[in-house]
Amino acid sequence: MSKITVPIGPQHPLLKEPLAFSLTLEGEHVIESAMRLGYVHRGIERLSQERTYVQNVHLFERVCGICSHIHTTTYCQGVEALLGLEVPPRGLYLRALLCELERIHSHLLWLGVQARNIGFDTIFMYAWRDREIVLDIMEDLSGGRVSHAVNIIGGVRIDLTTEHRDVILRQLDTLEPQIETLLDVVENERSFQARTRNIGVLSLEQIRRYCVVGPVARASGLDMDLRRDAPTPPYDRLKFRVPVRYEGDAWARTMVRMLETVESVHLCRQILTTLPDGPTSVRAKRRVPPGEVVSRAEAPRGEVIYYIRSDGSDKPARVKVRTPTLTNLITLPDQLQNISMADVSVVLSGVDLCIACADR
Amino acid sequence: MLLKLLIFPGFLFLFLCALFFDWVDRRMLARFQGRVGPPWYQPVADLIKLLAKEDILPTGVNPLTAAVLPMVSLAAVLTAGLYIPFGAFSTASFEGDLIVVLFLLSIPALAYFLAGWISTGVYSVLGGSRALLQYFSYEVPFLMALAGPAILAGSWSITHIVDYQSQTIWIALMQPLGFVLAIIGLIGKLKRDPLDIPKAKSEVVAGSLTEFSGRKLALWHLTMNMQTVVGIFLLVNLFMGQSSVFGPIPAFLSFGLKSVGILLLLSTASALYARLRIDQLATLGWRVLAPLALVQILVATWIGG
Amino acid sequence: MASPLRSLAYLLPQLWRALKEGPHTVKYPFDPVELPAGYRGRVIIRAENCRGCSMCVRDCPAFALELEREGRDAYRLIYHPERCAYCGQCELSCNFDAISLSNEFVPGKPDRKDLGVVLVNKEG
Amino acid sequence: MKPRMLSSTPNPLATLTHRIVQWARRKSPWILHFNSGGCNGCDIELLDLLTPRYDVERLGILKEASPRHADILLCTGPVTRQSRDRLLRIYEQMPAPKWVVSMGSCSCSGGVFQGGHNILGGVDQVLPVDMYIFGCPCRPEAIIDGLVRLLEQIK
Repeated sequence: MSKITVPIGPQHPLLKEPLAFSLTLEGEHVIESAMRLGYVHRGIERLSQERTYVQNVHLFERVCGICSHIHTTTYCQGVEALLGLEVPPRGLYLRALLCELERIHSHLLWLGVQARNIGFDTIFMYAWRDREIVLDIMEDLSGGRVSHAVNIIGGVRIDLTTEHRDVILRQLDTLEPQIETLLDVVENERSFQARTRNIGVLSLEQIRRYCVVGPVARASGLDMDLRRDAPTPPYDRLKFRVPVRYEGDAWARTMVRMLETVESVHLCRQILTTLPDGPTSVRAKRRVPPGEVVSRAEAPRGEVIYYIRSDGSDKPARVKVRTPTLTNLITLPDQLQNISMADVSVVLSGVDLCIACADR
Repeated sequence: MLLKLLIFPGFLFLFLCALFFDWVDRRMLARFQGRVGPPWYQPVADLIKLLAKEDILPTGVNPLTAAVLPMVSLAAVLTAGLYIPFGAFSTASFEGDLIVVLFLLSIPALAYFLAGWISTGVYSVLGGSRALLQYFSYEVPFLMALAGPAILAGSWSITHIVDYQSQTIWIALMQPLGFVLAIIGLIGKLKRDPLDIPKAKSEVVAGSLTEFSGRKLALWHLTMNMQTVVGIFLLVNLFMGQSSVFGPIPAFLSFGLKSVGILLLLSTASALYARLRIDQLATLGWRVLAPLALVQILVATWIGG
Repeated sequence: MASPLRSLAYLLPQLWRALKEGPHTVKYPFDPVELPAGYRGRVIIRAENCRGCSMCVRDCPAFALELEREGRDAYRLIYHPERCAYCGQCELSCNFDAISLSNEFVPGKPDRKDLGVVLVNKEG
Repeated sequence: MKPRMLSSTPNPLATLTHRIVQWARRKSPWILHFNSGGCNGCDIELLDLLTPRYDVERLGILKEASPRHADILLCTGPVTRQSRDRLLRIYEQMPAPKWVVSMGSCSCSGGVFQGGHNILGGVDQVLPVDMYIFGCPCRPEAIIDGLVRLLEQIK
């Protein structure tokens, strides 16, 4: 059979972002794949050296539009450590609340994209319909549906009243059964399973070799979660499970993400009910004393790392961002071997690609 | 006769039905998904807009073939539509017209494959070859399922099969298995969700039609919609025939209602399932549907004979 | 695992529910929209509070604010909605409660020319 | 060749056809989305338009996959050096009449990424833009508003 080369991307309905794949097919069978990144490279790390620490909060918010809050959280954490600032507990709790809301939003979004890629538009619509509740909560809290601009160096700039808290709790109550319905469908629906089971299998050994993080790693049996293993303040007082599955295929990744979503709803409830009183932020100096710091946090897609070096001015000397997508991308050539052309979409969306994160 | 051919139940009527069915389908799907859906004039607007758009052909494509293919398939579907009685109205009917209709209805699938094959784009070629593979998977069970009513009625004329049902009950009730198989086959034939493998957006962009634009795309869309109408009318005639107790006007109405009913069934199916992979469809077609259809035919022969 | 027959039409109850509940769609282009009070939209100013200290200009991450000084006290503060990141940093940086974000979005424009809005124009 | 004479009174049939066609164009805009380097924020808000809350199919808007089927090119994000050629190629593949909508601050001017070493600026550095939609990211309402404004221009 003759070989043909199929380009996927930079403009392809499968990808919301430009990423180019060149697949060599034999019939419907993928035998080789080559990846090309860099279409979304905006030079954020370079730009951040020319801007002040305050401006950089908003720059790093735009590393990725889906997990924008966790990027600023990690960045602010790092700068606060350099400054030696003690963020008030209420600020930390509110930060964590938005992190968890963002996780729900990101995972529901991902479920929708995955379902759309396998031609299951109904689940796409239902997942995104339920996601709107989270977006409403976030918009009421922060004033933005997708970019929240909540974090400032030294805390958060939002606060919430008791009435507002009760409203959010009620919204979460309507959200939870809907998420559980989706979880139930993912677990039992036959055509969904037919398309995702045994696709893109990654073994635990491969996971360790490629340093894969996040739900992809947890779906292959690697029990790690930064929120539990190296907890930053609010998380050390909260109780939650870390869902782990051992199949390592696209279906297990779906399950892990959906179970995490349910966990995140519980976390949001805990945060809201145990919210401490007090101020939400402290004033930060504009100039940061010289030093360097590594700041980590668990993003919806896995561990995100910020390395910040300061030379004493009001602009960072170097910021290095390592996003989870970049490490997870490396597994794609392995996963794309010996599969059908139709499964490429499942594999690509299975690792929850965020090219904007990877390219920066 | 010319009036019959052009207006009712001929071209114009089929055309209006195609637009109406397209709208009902999209609207129902939207409602299932908790959306509003398009307004009633949407298919008309889409069609006019596409007709008025620039018609680009990529280099390397034979312009004549590209222009002829959608016309041939549209003509085939229209001709097939002429032989299918609508309620009590039929334009032409003769012994063996069911076979002619089935033959004519398979032409669009082959034209679709050719349209992909002549295009220079990779996605078109992929979509075309997928269309051919899909054709081989659904066509055999579909034909065998449609043979059930013919064997039962002892005639290959659609009118006779309808008449046979007016004396007894719907064949769908006598052969429920055959009816389900025919519906699955029809979904495959129309390339609808969940068997829209040749034009799966996330895999092959738009299949064979990726490189077509403007008028040709409009013709292709029209062909697909007409095919939906003709296919549904065919199934209604074969499986849910008209009882002659009522006068001609209720026949007209009940036929329309039954057609819309089958359309809703198709919409539900597309909301209910994820798209199958092409190898899964082939497995389904040859390992499940074809044997079942065979059993169905054997039973029908045993009863009918 | 659900029973085989049920798993063939697993979503059917959900479809029925969606039909019963009806669409969840807003009527936006036909009905006006009401955005939440805290929504970060167009930048507005209370001109009487502005002192031209340029703190907002300094902190703006997208260079959407420009201060043109024409003398000791004469200055113009210009706002470019096409550059704005709608982050609200200017509101946060302002010490005089002058600049803030309204809760309406900027409507689309067919042309990029003349987009700059003069927020404050103080003479002498 | 002799130039065709233009009649002083327009042909009523031609006017009618023209009006019908323009009506169809207003009622059935199919969009093609291209992210030329954005952060995903606008992209998910655009995808949000298809979903139950904003369902733009009620306005006839469909998100198409192939440039050959689309009427409106919706660009999000600033134009990076690498995606510039691709953006041009996609625009050239679209059949006329076609419109370009630039969506989001980055796409209008470069936004927070202005001055980046890999950023060429807004989409209007590469393509003629017919409508600018502001926001970072744009609200779905703002996108609908912008698209409706664009469609109102088609007369």
